[in-house]
Amino acid sequence: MLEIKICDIKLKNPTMLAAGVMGSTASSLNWVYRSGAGAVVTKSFSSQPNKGYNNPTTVEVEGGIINAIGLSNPGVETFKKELKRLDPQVKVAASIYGASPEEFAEVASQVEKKVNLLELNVSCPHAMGGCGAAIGQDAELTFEVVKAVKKSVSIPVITKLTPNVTDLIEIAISAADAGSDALTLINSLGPGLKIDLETSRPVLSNQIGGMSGPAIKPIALRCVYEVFKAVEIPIIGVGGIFNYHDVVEFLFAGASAVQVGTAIMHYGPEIFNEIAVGLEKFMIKKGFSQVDDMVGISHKI
Amino acid sequence: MLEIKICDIKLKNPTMLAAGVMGSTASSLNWVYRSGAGAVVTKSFSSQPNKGYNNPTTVEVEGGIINAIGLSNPGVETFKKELKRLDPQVKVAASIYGASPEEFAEVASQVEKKVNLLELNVSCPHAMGGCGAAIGQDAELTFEVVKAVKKSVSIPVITKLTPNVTDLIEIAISAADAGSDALTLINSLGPGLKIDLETSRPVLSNQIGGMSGPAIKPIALRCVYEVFKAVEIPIIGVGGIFNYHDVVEFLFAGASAVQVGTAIMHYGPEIFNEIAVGLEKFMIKKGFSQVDDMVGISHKI
Amino acid sequence: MKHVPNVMEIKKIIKESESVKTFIFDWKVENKYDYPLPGQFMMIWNFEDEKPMSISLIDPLKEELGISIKKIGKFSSQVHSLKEGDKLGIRGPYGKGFDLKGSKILAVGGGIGMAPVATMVDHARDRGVSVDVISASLTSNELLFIERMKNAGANVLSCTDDGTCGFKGFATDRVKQLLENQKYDLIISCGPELMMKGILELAEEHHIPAQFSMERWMKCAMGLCGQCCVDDTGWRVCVEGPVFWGHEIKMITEFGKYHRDSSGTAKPF
Amino acid sequence: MKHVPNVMEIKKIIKESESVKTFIFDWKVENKYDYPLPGQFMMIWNFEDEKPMSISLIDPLKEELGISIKKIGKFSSQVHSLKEGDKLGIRGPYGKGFDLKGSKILAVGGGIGMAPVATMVDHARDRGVSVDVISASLTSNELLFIERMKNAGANVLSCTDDGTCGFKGFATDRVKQLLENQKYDLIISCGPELMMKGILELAEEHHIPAQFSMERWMKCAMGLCGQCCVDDTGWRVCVEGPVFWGHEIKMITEFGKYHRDSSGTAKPF
Repeated sequence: MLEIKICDIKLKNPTMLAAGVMGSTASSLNWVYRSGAGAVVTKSFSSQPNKGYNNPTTVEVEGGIINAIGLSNPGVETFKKELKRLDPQVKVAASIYGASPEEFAEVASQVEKKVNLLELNVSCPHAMGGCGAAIGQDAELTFEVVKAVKKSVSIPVITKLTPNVTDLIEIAISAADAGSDALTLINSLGPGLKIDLETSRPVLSNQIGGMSGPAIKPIALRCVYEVFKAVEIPIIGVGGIFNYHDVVEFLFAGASAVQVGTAIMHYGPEIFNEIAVGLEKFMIKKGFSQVDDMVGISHKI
Repeated sequence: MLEIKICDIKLKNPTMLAAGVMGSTASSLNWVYRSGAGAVVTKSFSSQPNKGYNNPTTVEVEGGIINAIGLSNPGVETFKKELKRLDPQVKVAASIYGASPEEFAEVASQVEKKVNLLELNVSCPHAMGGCGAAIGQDAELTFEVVKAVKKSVSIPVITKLTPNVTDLIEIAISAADAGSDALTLINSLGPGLKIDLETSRPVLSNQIGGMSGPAIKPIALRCVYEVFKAVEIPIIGVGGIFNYHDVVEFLFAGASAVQVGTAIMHYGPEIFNEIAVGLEKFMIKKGFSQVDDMVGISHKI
Repeated sequence: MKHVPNVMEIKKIIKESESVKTFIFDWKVENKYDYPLPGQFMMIWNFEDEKPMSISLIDPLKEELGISIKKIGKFSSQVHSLKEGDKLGIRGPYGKGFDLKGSKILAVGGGIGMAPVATMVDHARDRGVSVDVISASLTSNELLFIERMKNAGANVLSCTDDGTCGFKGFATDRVKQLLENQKYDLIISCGPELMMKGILELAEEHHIPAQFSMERWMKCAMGLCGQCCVDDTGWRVCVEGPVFWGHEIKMITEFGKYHRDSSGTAKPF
Repeated sequence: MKHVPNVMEIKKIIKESESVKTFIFDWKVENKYDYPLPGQFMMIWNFEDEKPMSISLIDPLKEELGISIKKIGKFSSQVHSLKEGDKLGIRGPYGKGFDLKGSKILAVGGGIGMAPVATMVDHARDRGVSVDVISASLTSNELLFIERMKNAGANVLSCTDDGTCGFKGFATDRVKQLLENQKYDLIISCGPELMMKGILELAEEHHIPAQFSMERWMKCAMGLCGQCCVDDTGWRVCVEGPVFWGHEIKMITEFGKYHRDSSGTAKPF
């Protein structure tokens, strides 16, 4: 009942682990998958190892957390070894980033054979050196990156966008036009800032960090709702999903699948199983026979 | 100890009522002022009466509310009568909006004599017909509006900006260059969406609405922090302020004064007095003798 | 979350008069202190608009809540067209309700203003308080809740403008007549503001404390938007009201004079 | 909010050895169930970086909490330069602590690994549990908490690699010797992973349940970032750990073999 297809990949349910959460090792990805996720997305990696920012990299705020981990990763060479250790049944998307279309394409082609999907992180709100949102806030750059990756690989490509732009629709259309097979909406919000009152210092070493958690849900939902009207490709909704109610809201708004991240802080990986059970109960109660029947129905009223 | 000057206007303390909250009538503005606000900002009005959107216009979300009231107001002619009924001691900013620089200038000059300050609402995230954020998301249009108003009035002009842009700094500089005497940061975030699961309908009649409340504080704070580095004019911070701790955070980040809105839903107008008392205690404890000494000190570390 | 419409099936619809229907909902509340109070109101969403409506029935035993709506315009006509099992969004309760004081009260409801008054009559009678209630309307087939209030043990005095049932004339005239012979600890009232203004004057004349339930255009209903603020106090009818004591009403200078429309423009009664 | 550094004055600094200082903070907790447990850790922010540190002292009577830090690098050197009255940010407690089972335990700490072990020794002795504790270090002037644990009534057995105090040799050798004559209900241990690996083998050989406190690079410490996840289970040391039972440790294939740096690259021990 919960099975879906996203970009022709079959998933046992529409929940996915969001990039950047517990996604650094095959071991943790395997665990999350066994805990009920329909698919997992790796932590973003690129061509070279990156140690990220100094701590503090995460701090709690009202309604969620802000973080600036700084895209820490061991580089594609090492990450390939992790990917080899994934259980064969795990459906996995590699989240990759880079400073140029060429770097994106190069990293993509290196891992293509080892994953089911690629997710392009053009939207990290606190990345250094032209990576991250510097790309995803520019429709043309986004187009170039997607285009380059699509040329270099044959597996489906998902583009993850930032909400921190004046015109999200323009960028979503641009990614779709470049051949992106799906969109993930949204990367973390803001960014935000938290100041310690005793010292008057920003708590994060990077000062500002992307916001995630329940409070960003209304905004993520609006992004999905509006982009759904503008593009034909499927949308994966992410932002503040903590339970199956939230999942239903995203499906109704137009998401074909969802990702869960910050909720793991509260409930652990078992959240995926809880959501799947809740969603199935909801569908039975409301008479939905497949997830697809729920997608975008808020637009049909 | 709490007295400040903003654009040469003396306020008894750095708290102001935010636009759009309890600001439709002289009676409610008088009450809020008597409850301890250093100044009050009217609900936004323009040249013509506007009944706004149908209900529901407001709905609660995790970490705050989303609203799309739709700039309802009785028009400047009627509002002038309200302004006449303000207690003489009330420090007041008129929040005005319009569809063109000319309309802004016209409304501004009509109320100039009756208020201490003007706040230009170029940033309502759910306004109809080219009003609101359509202006504030464009640096040139913002420049034109501020310029036109500055030409037509001699009282200080504050520009209230939207955070829902790719590059807030550019727009802030543009407003400053056009002669804005101060900036108010931020208008409501998003916008956001809330869907009812029983009917799959968006709850707000306008579907989407601007988010306010505690959850937007980190983002408002980051806006203040970054704009403080880019402009010389004072900043009035607003977004999720619920207590004096929040006020201190905004002051440290670079705000010279603050506005309070959604907290009134929880604490009523008396919140202003509570904040003022808390702030004074904090200053005594930490050895600050005036509010100005706290402004922007997070940048000096 | 409190300020989110709860979309529920209409459990039962009762035709109360030619123009008034009561819509009953299941209303389970875990904590009895969360129960609505007479005089509080709900925001009713019919998926086209959302309006404040007084609670007209509170039944903690059956766990039911009722809202009575008079057919007067687009919104109420749409709601009147609904059948049992159809859905409405409902959020609340909101505002400050009636405050039951004393052992003998006079309750006065005019037209659909009977909704909160009847709720308060039930509430007072449950607590053994003696209640005289004046149910006033234009004509007999618009009289509301007569049997229900009689069954509750209240002394029900009908009053119609055209004399088709009970006292002929205005509710104020009936109150005036009553106060000549009767003593009350408290008067509570809801109805047209001009009616309530008259009752306030009589209550003052006889030195009887009184409470009045006001109605103003609502948007957020959570004390933020300022739509329902009244002159000269600035009070929010949705938070400081809708029920005010007589001495508070005296400070509400617009009472009985004008109210504001959706744009905030004052309109005389 | 839990996951926000609480910037506090250092109340007291105790020099424990040549390279270790303990930093004491006032620690008021309203609810006794919110009190930290031995084996839990705190994130310490020195305004340049933030690192996980085991709790080395829990004093609910004086309402004090202690963190012991060994001077080994940039972060710890900066913290060692601080004076009483200076400030540090502190958030936590985090993770799963030791689980006190049985009436006679053997506690084994190596180097700065004595921090959580000493906390657990206090905890066990408070509850009347018999404790033999091995405090191991390279040399005598690096031995930690000897007097404190003696005062708590533990049977303290020193052990130095160079034999300058107590048993000469590794902690594992000392444990081996002990287990030949003594029965224990439980072994708890913290120290270098190779040491703990040896102790786990001995514990298995003698069929004694054992718990071990692991250390991994931490970033968020709230179970999100995945930095501290271990192979092959994927467990987060900050949530599922840092204390694991022996049977859990057996599933942690990287235990005693490698750990990951800030970029996530595996580094052998």
